[in-house]
Amino acid sequence: MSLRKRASLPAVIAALFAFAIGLALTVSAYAQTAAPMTPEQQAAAKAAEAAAAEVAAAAAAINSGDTAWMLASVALVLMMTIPGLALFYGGMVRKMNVLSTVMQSFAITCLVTVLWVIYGYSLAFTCYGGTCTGEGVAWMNNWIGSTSRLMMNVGLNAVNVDLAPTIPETVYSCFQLTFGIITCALIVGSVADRMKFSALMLFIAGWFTFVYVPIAHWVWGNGWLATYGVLDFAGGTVVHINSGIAGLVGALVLGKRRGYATHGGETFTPHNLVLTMIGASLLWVGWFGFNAGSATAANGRAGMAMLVTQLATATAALAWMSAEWMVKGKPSVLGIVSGAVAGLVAITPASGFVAPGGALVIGIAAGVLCFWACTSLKNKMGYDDSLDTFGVHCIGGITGAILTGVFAVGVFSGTADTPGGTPGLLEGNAKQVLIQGVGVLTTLVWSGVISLVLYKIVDVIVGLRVDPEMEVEGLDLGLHGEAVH
Amino acid sequence: MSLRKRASLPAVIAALFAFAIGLALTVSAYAQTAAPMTPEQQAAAKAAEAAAAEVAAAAAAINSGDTAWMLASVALVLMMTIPGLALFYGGMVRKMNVLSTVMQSFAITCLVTVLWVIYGYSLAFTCYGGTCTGEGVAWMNNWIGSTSRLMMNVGLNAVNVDLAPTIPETVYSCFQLTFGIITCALIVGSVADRMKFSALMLFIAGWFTFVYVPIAHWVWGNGWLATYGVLDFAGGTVVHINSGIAGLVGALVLGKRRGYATHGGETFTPHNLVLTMIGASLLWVGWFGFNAGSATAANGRAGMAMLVTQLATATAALAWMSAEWMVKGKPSVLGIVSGAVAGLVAITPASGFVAPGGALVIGIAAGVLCFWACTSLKNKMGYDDSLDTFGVHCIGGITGAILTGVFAVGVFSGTADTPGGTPGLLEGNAKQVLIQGVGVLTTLVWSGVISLVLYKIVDVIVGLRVDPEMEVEGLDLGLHGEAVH
Amino acid sequence: MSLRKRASLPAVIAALFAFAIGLALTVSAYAQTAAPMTPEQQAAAKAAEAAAAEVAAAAAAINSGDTAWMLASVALVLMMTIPGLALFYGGMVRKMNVLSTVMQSFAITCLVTVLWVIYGYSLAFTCYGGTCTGEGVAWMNNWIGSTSRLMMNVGLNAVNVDLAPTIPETVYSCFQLTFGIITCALIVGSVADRMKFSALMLFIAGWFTFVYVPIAHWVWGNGWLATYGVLDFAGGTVVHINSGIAGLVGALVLGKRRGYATHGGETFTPHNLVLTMIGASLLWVGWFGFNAGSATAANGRAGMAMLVTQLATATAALAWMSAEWMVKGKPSVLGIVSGAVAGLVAITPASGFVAPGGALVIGIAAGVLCFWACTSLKNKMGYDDSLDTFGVHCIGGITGAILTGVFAVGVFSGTADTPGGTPGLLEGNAKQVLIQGVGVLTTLVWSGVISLVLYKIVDVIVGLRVDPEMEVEGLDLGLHGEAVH
Amino acid sequence: MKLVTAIVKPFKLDEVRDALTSLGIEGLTVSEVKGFGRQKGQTEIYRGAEYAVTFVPKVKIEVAIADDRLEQTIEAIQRTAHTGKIGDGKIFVFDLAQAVRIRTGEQGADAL
Amino acid sequence: MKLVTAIVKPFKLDEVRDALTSLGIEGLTVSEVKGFGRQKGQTEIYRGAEYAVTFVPKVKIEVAIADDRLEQTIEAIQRTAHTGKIGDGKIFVFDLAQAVRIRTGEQGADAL
Amino acid sequence: MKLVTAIVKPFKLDEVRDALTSLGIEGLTVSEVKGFGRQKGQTEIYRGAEYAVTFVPKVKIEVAIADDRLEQTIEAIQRTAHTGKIGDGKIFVFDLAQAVRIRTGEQGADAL
Ligand SMILES: Nc1ncnc2c1ncn2[C@@H]1O[C@H](COP(=O)(O)OP(=O)(O)O)[C@@H](O)[C@H]1O
Ligand SMILES: Nc1ncnc2c1ncn2[C@@H]1O[C@H](COP(=O)(O)OP(=O)(O)O)[C@@H](O)[C@H]1O
Ligand SMILES: Nc1ncnc2c1ncn2[C@@H]1O[C@H](COP(=O)(O)OP(=O)(O)O)[C@@H](O)[C@H]1O
Repeated sequence: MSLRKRASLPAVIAALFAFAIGLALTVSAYAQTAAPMTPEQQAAAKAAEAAAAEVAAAAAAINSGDTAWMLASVALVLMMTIPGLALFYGGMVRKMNVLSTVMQSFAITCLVTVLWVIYGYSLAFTCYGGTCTGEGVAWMNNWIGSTSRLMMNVGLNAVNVDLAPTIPETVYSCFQLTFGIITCALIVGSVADRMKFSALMLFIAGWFTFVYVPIAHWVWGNGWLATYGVLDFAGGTVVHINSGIAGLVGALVLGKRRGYATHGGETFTPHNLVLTMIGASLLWVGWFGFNAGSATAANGRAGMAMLVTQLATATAALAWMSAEWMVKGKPSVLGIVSGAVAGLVAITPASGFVAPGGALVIGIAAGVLCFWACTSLKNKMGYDDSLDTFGVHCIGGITGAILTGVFAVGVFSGTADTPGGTPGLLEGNAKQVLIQGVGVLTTLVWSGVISLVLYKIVDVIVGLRVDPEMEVEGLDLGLHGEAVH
Repeated sequence: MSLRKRASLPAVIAALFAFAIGLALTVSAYAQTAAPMTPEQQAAAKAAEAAAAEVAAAAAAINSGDTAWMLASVALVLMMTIPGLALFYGGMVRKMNVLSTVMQSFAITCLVTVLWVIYGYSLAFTCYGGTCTGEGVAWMNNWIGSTSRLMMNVGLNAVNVDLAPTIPETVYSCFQLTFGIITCALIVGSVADRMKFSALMLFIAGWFTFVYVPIAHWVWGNGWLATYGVLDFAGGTVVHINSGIAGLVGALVLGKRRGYATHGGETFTPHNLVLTMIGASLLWVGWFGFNAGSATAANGRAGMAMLVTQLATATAALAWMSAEWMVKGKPSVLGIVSGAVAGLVAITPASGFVAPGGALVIGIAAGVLCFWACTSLKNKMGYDDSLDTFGVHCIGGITGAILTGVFAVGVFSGTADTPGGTPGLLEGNAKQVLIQGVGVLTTLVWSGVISLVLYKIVDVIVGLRVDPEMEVEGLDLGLHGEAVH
Repeated sequence: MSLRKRASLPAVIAALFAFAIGLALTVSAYAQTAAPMTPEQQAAAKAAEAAAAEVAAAAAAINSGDTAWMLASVALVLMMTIPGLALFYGGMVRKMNVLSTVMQSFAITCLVTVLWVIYGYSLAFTCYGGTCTGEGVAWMNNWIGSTSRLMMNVGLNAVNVDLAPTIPETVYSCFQLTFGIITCALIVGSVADRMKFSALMLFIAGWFTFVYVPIAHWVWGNGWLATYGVLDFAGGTVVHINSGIAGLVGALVLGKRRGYATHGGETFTPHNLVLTMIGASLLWVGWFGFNAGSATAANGRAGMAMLVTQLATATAALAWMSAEWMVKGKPSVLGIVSGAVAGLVAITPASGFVAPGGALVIGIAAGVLCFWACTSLKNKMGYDDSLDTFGVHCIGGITGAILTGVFAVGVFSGTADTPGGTPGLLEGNAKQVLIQGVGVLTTLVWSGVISLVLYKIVDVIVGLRVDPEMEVEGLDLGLHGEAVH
Repeated sequence: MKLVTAIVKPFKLDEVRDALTSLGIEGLTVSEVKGFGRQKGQTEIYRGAEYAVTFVPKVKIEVAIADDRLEQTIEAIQRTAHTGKIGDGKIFVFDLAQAVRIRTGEQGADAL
Repeated sequence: MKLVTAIVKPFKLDEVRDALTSLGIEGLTVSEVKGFGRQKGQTEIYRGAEYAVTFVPKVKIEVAIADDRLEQTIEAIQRTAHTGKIGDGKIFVFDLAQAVRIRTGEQGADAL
Repeated sequence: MKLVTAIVKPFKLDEVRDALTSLGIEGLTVSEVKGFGRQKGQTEIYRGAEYAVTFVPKVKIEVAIADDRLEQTIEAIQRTAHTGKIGDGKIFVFDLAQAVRIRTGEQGADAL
């Protein structure tokens, strides 16, 4: 039994590796063999050939400036999770749980990376059937991408012609990978202090596959939500609402932390907010890669995304701080940094679409609403969202997604074909707010329901929660055999 | 009374937001209406039109490589303040004040961002009357810029044709914003451990408006110091002398920290120099964005700025360490990192103008002089510059500003029109040293005097200093209701 | 005596500075005088002239996108050492030694910078005689570069036409400098907790000069190992094997730490693995600059290098974690971050040469082999490699260097002239594995032997090891007069 | 007067304090200590090196009381600090020769 | 011999030590403790959750002395640790059965 | 019963504990303290400001024993904590009025 427990997860990982190596062999072998084809296959092959020609042309179009910015953006966004988010969360828990908390961010980074390269990118960011735009798009592409990029089987100069035509596809894949990583890592804020490490790993593997990959495809991979018109520049729905609701469901399924809110003692005070401040700062800095990087180019739109990000973040931080100062009597470090993160979250979907005026309103709304969610709503409802993933990311994400529909400046998203772009309510397009609402609801429902199922399955397999004794004596020693001295 | 205290500052912030939103509405409305014009207005309009045409042309000239580097530079320079400077300072105070210290950097980042977008950039980095060079420049532009960029009311592809013609104006604005942030945040090193948070916020709002914005315009916005010929590549005067003298005045006005230098106990030992080391390292890394970014392009001048920055920093660090080793018997972590920061400060004004040989001398001079200022001068004079903002930034800034006049290599600043650029003393242009001196003196006097006035005003409004009891029991709990456990 | 001790090292540094200034004067004077020449000199001059013309042409070829990425890469790689490596190591020692450990990384950064600018870059990255390719290459260039770049005496638009033709030479020099820094800084992991600071500084000065500079030239400066065909994209041999073996020799010469392995107490537990996690994360993030930056361009090869780096790192981290989980019963934070670093190390030589499939195998191999080296091999052999520089960097580096010869994809290194590039064993070029082995062995022997000699010399001059009492009471107070409170 | 010293598991601190408070005891002093005893600590493993953590975290509660409260104090501590598992800790009682309240100079039981 | 234990406000430590030193006392031992008493701690607020910090930081000073120094020692501590505000702390006195200086093996008052 | 308190150099802790264990003593309690005495601390220097560290780190070991073990306990501590250098520390012995094992309620020497 103890052996079984010991060996089970590592064995799964070993199997995963074996599978991936097999896949790599297959994929590269496949690239070299030519089996006889059925007529449909031939048609597909022709399409593929045409696509290949297009790729070759596009390869010539790799722009070194755009590539430089996107390479830097990958570094920035990875830094958001490790060490950024790890520290943001790690500083808020009790000292006996800090290592287990940072371990979660780090291990999720590793796990999602491997899954991403094997199948995540291909299913999310390519088009089913190979055609992304125009008549030829397959109906299935509404739901899921293709298998053409399994194991990231591409050449040096391949590009994703539809989504990022001026940078190498490897870079685009890495960039999108870092989004997948942080989305999964955000969830741990809700279940911190009590979830088993092995259970978390299993849950994340499932959640990544059945929630993140499809929703990313729907919104960003020319899937049905994209076609429907949902605007989400850098991930209000895909990243924040998505992880926030998954976190809330986790908090509800797991139940409260032992001793939470039953005592007035100092039991649940954050042990080191300096770590949290470092984390919030690195999130802020890295978020430039997140939002301005989502232009996938070093151009004016990236610049505007950066500017509104900076403004909304600062505004939300001051708004939360002011609200707290008025309501509680003191402005706090945890307050101002939480406000900054709330602002970052809310401006995320809006960043390529709104001007500074809109950013200012989004910032104020995010700061005040998330403050209310974390300090009032949570207590009224009585759930124990340990580090407020729901209160900051889901509420902030909804705020931003809806307000994007209000403040979108049409010309910012204009293209050569449609110079007017997609305007928002203030420019007379009231419908956009509803469209945004559909995006929000879809994400809430899909992520909420599938997450619930996954938690239950994992609970049956390995059990979700640590022993009561371990919870009291600390997860660092209990789960990982380590301690901060 | 207590309510008044509670509500006052947040209320001010709320008012600020309301004003900004109003401004945003006005600005965008204004852009769409056309009131009848007076003849002068018509002339101005014509000039504006011509400028607009120029802008359009320039927009086409946005260079993706330059933009990529400047986007990355914004991230690097923001990282200098949060978490860089926050940690550099936070590690040097006592444990009971660490959160209040990092809070100051974070809150200043937010406050300056909002003020910058509303009016800071426009007043500092555009030209009064709309014309920056040649005959048509308005006399008023010696003193202050225009209101044409209030609320950063620009399109995606606008550029600042005079100051950064190859990158989006949004990016240039963000870049310059990060300079404004760190300049304001540097000041807190002198007043740490005893200044009220509310007083600091008010002071910074005033100082940013009446000291930073004008001086930035004078030196970098084609103002009178620029015309006069002062060389300041990345901010020796605008950033370091400016904040350093404001800090010293603050230290003098506030008086010594309770217990400072009266006891031999370990009362004032830095609580965690690991944090200070992290901060100094991030300052160093981020400073590449600061200095090489000040080329506003990814070119040879940026490269040379990076090289001399690296060399001067390392040299100054070794110089301070060696001086300390000889004088005090041991090389210390605080010593070597202070030396590195001194070197970064001193090479800042020189970075686009000098060659490695000059950088080496600047590094040695900065290391030794700042060591002397922090360890001897301060004790002799008896002021309590808590974390040595004056000793490192003002003294280092003066060293660098003057030596720029000595070591400037003419061709480095050469343009197509004037290939010889501005040489320094070693190349026979002794006058440049005097010109540099004028820049230094102007900054010392303007910043010193206005700062004094502002401290006095703030003292009357909310009081500058915390209660004696709070000073003894720690600002973290007293001001912010938090503690590091 | 005490005075001698105090003054000796700072005096050496002062002398170094004096020498450098003299050199700077000479070099710039030399650039302006024209002494009569011997015939050989005239020939050389002609070659130089031709080279100069080529340089001028190349200068026009500076690509802003490539330059933007390389500027960013310099910042990323510097961040790997300070604060990255400083924290990675600092978190693993006992609290009483943390400042002395971070001091080592910081001081090495400064020392190597100065030596690099004075002579390191010139000797390593230029070609003896001025010609790098074709017939005219001097035989001596197999062994050492030229003195043409002493004190980095170049203009703004100079480029290194052979090694990095599209970016300013100043940027290339800074980039390579950051490699020299981290290589030297890695060594301290083996000798931590017991080596004198002064001894370390002297050793590093010698090691940089007699080990790092020549090996860098051999492999990357068109030296004999490059000609021989050794593939090392970003430093498997030059950086990791090189420092790893130097560390092991140091651990053996110094002997075990006082009390190591004789007691079962908690004496040697790492004091704060949160710092180590931050360090590992920054190493990971910065490593993108290291590996993708080694393409010296923002192109498809950089993109592929980034992708395989990310994949191998994640894989190795999971592999180490799984191995530990199976063998020891718990997955640990120190385990997973060590695995990540092992993966980064192993993919380093391979990063521009292999595809994702190869990266996956390299990751698994690195994770498992380094786990074995650090947990079994070390204990069996009985050396005290304090923080496992040998176990992670030397073993990981050998793994990567050899497997590069197995998995190299020819077309990735193809050029216009040789589109097939250099394939590896799997593509039928078994010989490459042997060539890689020669690179490995050469590095092991040269670095091992010279390091031994240098340790012995330094031991005679200042003594390698601190007093037993200081070792027990902590190096922070003893060597640096500081403590973390 | 007596000084009662209790060495208990850290997470029991709040409960013990509440119990003592409800007896009318108005002050106590707490410190973090490491205990060595029958209860074995966990093992920390770092890169294969295993360190048996022989010391486990405990808190020491010191409370000065008048003699007549001794029994109920001991009882209250034992009741609340008790889990029944090894490592629950000890209560030690000392005679207190003198007590002074610094603020007022009061002495003896008045000072408590 | 007596052992005098004083629980005082942290920022008073240097003053108390200086006063004791000037009495000719050559050694003492200090530890960081948390006090619970009439003095109420401040409130920490984290995202709306308020935690009344019932424990306030104090330092405990332990000094072993010969019997005849008891009075002046108590007096010195009380004088220097005194602020007049609630929370100034306590002095407790214990009988010391034996004292040994480890370095020399000296016993009794000589060991102090 | 007696309570023996030893203030020793931190790096001697493991040795002392082993010696006591081999006497058959099954428990003890340790805390980190700062000592002031004849041993002078080192000097910390920060940007030219020198702080003489008057307090040096020590550990305090508390062990409750039956009366008849007093001698051997003192001897064991003195033997193992001894280096002969200033600052080796002190042993203090107190009478223990009562001892209780919380888990079982055992009292007196049985509780140790
Ligand atoms: N003889 C002793 N002297 C001082 N402290 C002791 C002694 N024995 C035990 N302790 C303290 O009591 C704690 C609990 O003791 P332990 O033997 O683990 O369990 P239990 O109290 O259940 O017998 C120890 O961790 C230690 O701090
Ligand atoms: N009965 C007691 N036993 C042990 N320590 C006590 C006791 N009463 C008070 N203390 C300690 O003395 C400190 C000061 O006591 P407190 O009641 O706050 O103020 P005052 O000393 O002014 O009456 C407390 O924080 C606590 O550490
Ligand atoms: N009178 C005392 N009361 C309490 N503790 C003392 C006393 N004297 C010394 N100590 C403790 O013993 C330690 C060692 O004493 P010290 O005078 O430095 O050396 P030695 O024990 O060799 O005489 C001190 O650091 C202090 O913790």
